[in-house]
Amino acid sequence: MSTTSEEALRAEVRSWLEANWDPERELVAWRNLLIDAGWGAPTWPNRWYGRDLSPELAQVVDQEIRRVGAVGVARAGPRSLAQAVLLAHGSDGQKEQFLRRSLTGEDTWCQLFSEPGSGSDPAGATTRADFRDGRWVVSGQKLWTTSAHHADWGLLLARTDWDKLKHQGLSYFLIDMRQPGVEVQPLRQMNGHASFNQVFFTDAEVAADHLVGERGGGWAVATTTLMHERRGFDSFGAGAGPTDVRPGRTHAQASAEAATALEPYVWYPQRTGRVDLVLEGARASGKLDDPVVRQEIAKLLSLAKSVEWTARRARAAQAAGRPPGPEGSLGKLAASLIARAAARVHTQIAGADAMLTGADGPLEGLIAEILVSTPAISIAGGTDEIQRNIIAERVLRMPKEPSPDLDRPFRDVPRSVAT
Amino acid sequence: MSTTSEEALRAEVRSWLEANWDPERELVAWRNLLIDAGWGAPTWPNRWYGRDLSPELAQVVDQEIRRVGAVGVARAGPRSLAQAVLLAHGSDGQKEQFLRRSLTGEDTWCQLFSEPGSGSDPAGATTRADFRDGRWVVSGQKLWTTSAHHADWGLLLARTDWDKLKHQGLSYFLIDMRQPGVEVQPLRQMNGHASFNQVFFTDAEVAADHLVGERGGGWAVATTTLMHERRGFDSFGAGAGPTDVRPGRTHAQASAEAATALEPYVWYPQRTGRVDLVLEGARASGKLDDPVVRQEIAKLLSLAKSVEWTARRARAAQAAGRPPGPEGSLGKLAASLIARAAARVHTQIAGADAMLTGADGPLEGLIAEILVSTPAISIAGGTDEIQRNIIAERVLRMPKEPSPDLDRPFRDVPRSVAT
Amino acid sequence: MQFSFTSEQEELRSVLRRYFEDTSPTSTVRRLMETERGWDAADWRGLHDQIGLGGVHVPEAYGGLGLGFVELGIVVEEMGRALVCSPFFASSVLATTAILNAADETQKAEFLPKLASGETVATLAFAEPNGRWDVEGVGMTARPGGGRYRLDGVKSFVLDGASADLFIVLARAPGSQGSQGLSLFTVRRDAPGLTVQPLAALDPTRKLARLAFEGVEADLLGEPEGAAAPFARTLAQACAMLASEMVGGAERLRESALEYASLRMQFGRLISSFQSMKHKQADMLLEVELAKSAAYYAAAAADDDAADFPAVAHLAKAMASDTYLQTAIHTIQIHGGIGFTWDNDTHLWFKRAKSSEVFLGDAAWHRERMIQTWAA
Amino acid sequence: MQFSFTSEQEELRSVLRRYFEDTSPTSTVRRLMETERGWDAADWRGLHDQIGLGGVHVPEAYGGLGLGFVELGIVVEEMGRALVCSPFFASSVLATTAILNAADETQKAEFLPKLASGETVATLAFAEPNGRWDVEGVGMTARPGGGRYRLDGVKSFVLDGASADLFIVLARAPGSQGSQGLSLFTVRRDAPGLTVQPLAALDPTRKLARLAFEGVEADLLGEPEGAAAPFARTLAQACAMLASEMVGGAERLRESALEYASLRMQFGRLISSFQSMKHKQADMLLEVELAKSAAYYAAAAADDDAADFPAVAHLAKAMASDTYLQTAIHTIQIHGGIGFTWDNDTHLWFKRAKSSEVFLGDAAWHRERMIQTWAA
Repeated sequence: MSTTSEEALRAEVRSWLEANWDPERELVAWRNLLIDAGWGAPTWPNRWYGRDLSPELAQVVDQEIRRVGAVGVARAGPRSLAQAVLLAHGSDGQKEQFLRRSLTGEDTWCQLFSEPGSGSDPAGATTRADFRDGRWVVSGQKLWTTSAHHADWGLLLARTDWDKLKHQGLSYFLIDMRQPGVEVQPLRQMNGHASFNQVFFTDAEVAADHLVGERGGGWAVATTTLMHERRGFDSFGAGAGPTDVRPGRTHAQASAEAATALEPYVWYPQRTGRVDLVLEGARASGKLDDPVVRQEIAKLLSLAKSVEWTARRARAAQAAGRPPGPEGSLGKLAASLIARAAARVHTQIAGADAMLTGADGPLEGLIAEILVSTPAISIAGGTDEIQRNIIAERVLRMPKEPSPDLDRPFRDVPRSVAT
Repeated sequence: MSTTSEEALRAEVRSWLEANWDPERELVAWRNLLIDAGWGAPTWPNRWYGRDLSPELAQVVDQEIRRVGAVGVARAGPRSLAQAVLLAHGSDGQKEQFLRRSLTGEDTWCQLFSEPGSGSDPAGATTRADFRDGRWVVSGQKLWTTSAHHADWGLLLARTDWDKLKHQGLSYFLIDMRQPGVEVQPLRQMNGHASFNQVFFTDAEVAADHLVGERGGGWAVATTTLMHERRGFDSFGAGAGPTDVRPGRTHAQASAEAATALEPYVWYPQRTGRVDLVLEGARASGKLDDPVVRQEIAKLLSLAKSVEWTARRARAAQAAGRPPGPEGSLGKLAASLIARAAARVHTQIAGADAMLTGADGPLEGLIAEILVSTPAISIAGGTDEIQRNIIAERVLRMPKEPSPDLDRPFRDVPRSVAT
Repeated sequence: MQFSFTSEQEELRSVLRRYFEDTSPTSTVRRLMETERGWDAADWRGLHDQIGLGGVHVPEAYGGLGLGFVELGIVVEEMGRALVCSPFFASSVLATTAILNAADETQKAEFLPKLASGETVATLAFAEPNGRWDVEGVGMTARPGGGRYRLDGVKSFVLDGASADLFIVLARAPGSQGSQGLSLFTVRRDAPGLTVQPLAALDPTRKLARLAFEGVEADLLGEPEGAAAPFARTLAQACAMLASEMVGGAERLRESALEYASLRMQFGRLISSFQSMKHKQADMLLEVELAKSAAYYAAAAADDDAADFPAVAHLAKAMASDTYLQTAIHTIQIHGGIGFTWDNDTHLWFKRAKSSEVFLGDAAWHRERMIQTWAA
Repeated sequence: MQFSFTSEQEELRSVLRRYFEDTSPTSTVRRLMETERGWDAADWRGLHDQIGLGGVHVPEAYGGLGLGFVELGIVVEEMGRALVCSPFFASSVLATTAILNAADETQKAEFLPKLASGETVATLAFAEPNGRWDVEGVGMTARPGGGRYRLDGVKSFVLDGASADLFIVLARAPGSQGSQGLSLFTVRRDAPGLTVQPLAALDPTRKLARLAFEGVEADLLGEPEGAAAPFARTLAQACAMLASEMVGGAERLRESALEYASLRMQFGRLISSFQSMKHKQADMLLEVELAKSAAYYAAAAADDDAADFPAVAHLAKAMASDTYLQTAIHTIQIHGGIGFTWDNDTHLWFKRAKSSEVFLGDAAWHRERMIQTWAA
């Protein structure tokens, strides 16, 4: 199958779609057809709904699906993390139970890693899972959990052994979110949106066969999740809203699904600082004639352009097969600089109007949303400080800090008192 | 003696000066007269050339000496450190040998603490002093030694025991700088001046009775020196040049002495950034009409004014008897900010002329000297990083960094390889 | 020039600090900020009746305490620290100061006692929808007639404009320009032709309104067409006071960041033991102390009527603008994700920092004004 | 647009890096910077004869390599990295580029082969003692007569002006203003009426001179009074190249700071293990990489003659100005007291950073020029 030529593949997909795509099908039924044909996840193994295709050939499948305007399977957001983890570490039983339903969208997922006090350090988790009477019993608190309020299942990192080293006492579970003992509370942010939840576990239960990998081997599984998450980071935040709604029941159902999934992210564009709005805003307010403001705008645009060119330089080097240079690791930190500078410039441009929000504010409140959203960018997905540590240690090969949490049983590691 | 009333004291000094001050005396002879009368160092003990006067009453003596335009004893620069250390920790024999000659100016002194690799950490000294055949034998290298090239004696911190903890293996010595085995090399700075020396010791000798305090007790003695140095830091750097030369042989000799002592510091005003030159410079170059430059000047002046007001606030609180607030600890770090901002502003004002130095440069090269001198201010006397550590730990009571150099014999502390 | 607070001033500060810790915890701030008027009448009476804050810098002859801007600065600094929801800045600082600078004896006797007692809540309406803080931006006209005037135009960014009883309004003679033809007027809340529209403010603890005047009858305050100088003085004094309020908030943020860092552990260490955290806290301390010094100096200079006063008021406001916002950004960052949540209190001060940054003019505007004086 | 260097370009870079490591160690830089001319004739010939750097961006028809600004940028970046003491920037960048942009065929055939071979060392004389980098600042007049011109006025900040054989001079028709009436001329070093005065430069590795012209006979280069456009193009291209040179130096500084921190211990720890040091190094890396991206983009845009070219050249120069100096300051700071000594090499780059910061215009000037384009 992996030797399929591009043309043959394209022809096969095309004829299959001609025969099967009907925009009035039920979404789940349509996706099951796709999955059964192997077109839903063509890079996956034959045994698990796929065709073992290379990523390049899989793009051909995607192109054809897009070309006819068909709906694809569900592969975005936390559910994609579940899929990656199950493929890499799941038992056959787990794959059987979850993979298909994740692709059809019948199950939605959330990721339960971060906790209060270990936002930058998921390996410091203190949510506990104790094995009692043939099942795991979970107690503790998770934070920064997107979509937990509508998730069916969760990817849970919990501590199962307190006498081992920090990274060795963790296990990885699939937990039913629709059970007693799981309480989900939305977490409102300072910009008024609620993109995250906190999740409280009080003797919630996990079946013995929903442990992923080995007991005590949770960190390795979590690493797969985090790598996958990091790779998906950009595309995830970039999708700012549901795509165009096309006619047909399948599309309508897919759009509703996307709208629910993307709702937490509607303000994400604003946290970048929206450099795209600066020149026009300055022109409209007349501040473009102020030499002092012009300097600030020029600094901002220079920074944004340089960051963009740096990203293109990294991609071009990668495309040319060169070893990755330092330029690829800098985007996250640079994004913080841009957002802060942009917030400053928007304030200078808006002047007194920067005090106003909603319909009274500049651009119908958009500028106000920028001003109260930009502080997130230097925190979410790894604070600036963590990014600088990573750049220093991984790119510049500078020594790590002394780590009092790595050389003793986790039980003895100093931790914050719960607040 | 300490109950002397101010008027009686003033009358006594006045009549003594009338009887004895003669601007044509040899400098040393005149100073010996002053010392014998107890007017040279009136706060010192009766037994050691003083009169046990309070600092307030001692000011009366100084006022009278200044009033008649007489020359005082030698009490500036590293020699004042020697005097403080000898008074606090010296043996009677050491006081006998050195105190008077330090006041007359016959002996000059230098301080031998810093080393390559321990500029911010004098307790990390690796210059060694070994006791052999009834005397100490010294080998190693010292750095940042002002006036070493014309000093007769040095205040030396050296390691005498390598199996003790870092701060406990140090001893404090008085070392003859005019002996074989002591080599002084001037250290030229990037601004062309040579304010410091490096000093190489190769089996240089120190008599057994030139150990100050106990063997292994050197750090306590060094602390006296460092406290005294810190207190004198401001006045030290401020004296930018020799005072007016008055007629008479005594004055001529004192001026020559001062010129030699102050020569290393002639560029010190420039390292502050010379905010005082900014407005006039901008007016002269026409840049005062540039709104962008005006903003930068305004930022600089705001910073400089706020720093000045903060210092006055600290002094006023001290004068009012209040406990010292945080504002007193910030001056050194603030001075760095001012100097860097000032260098930027001078560059903006000078424009292309900032490329020129000497007679071709703005203000006859003064601006160029500022530009190549300001990098010193964030380093000398404790780097900005050290200052921030101090503020965090001493003012804000934040925890110290893990210190691998404090918990083991110094022999086992990781050190830089000599370069 | 006063560089150290007197014992009485320190005592005033500690009384206020305790009082606001009791009466303005963030639970109260959060409750009041959700209301339309944004403050509580009982709290407002308490300020006057319980701690006698009526008319701090109003002469005793008019029912005030007869103190100065240094004391008023202490009051607003403590209010800024506790984020007190109150029309104090609008009424007791802006409007009262305008009357003190501009009004004649009769008018002072008429207005000040009621302002000092808190019976009247007033505010100053001078900026307009163009967002300019200089008098050149004033377009509202005042047409004389029958001993009174009729005002036409729109005022905006009026602090507590939706809840004030009395407006002090800056307007100009028709056809006049720049600093010419300016007069101050008093207008009652219920004056016919006046429409008050609350504005949605980014900072919910500081309510703003827009006031539309259509032939509204108004009484002259002070000299006809003589408002330029007293208004400029009022604005400079208000800037000095706003700077004090802002450094109060900045200091509170700085302390909360330090407290948080001293309690939380990450990677098995207190986060306050990380060098980057220590250095950031040191920088924050430096910045806040410098801004405090500038605010204190400006308040003292206002009392001394020092020659450099307007310039140092501009300096203090510019420093406070930069420092308060920077401190708020750092404080959120130090708190990490928690600092970005609604339940954490940091955003309350962040939003105050953000609105204060531009209220009465942003830093660049003040620096330009300042340099006009220093460079003259 | 080219975002990745080709294998040939990478090979060029590594050849140059090795060559300059061999031929321009800092001992050589220190020796040459103390000489009056500041460069060595044998080294200059070596550049041409040993590594064939003659006329990188000069067409092969005129004896050059026929490459572009991307390759020229690599050359000057490596020269900036090694602080090569050479008239390359004056002759092979400034003067050669001016001729390429302005000259007619005959003149190109006359000058370019000798420039490409290194036989002639030329430079561009356009700024004047007023220190302006725009053509509006040009006051030198050119009076026509007898098929030639006579130049009067003073040029300053002329790179390698004291050691060049040939000057490309920008002057204007008497009475003309702004970008009108400008022409370029060639003047030989030995022309009567020309006085060359070396200037004391803060950066001793980059020699400057002042040239006084009193009725100096000159030959027109290119179109009479048509120099505005080719000169503007030359200046933008030169800025892109200077940005490349500067990021070469900045990268070298950054690496030296990292190397030093990785070798020195203080308080029993490698100083590279302190978090403040790690964060500073991370910031330096970010800043230098961004400035490199801008410089590389500008060079590629120069080759493509892209529509946004002049703007991105300004952008690249402004970024390089800020970054090079900031990196130099950090590097001194990281070295501590040692970094402030003459014997440590950091100050050599610091001074180059300082002079490059304002050479061809400072960052604010370039940003203003840039925004004029972006905002248009």
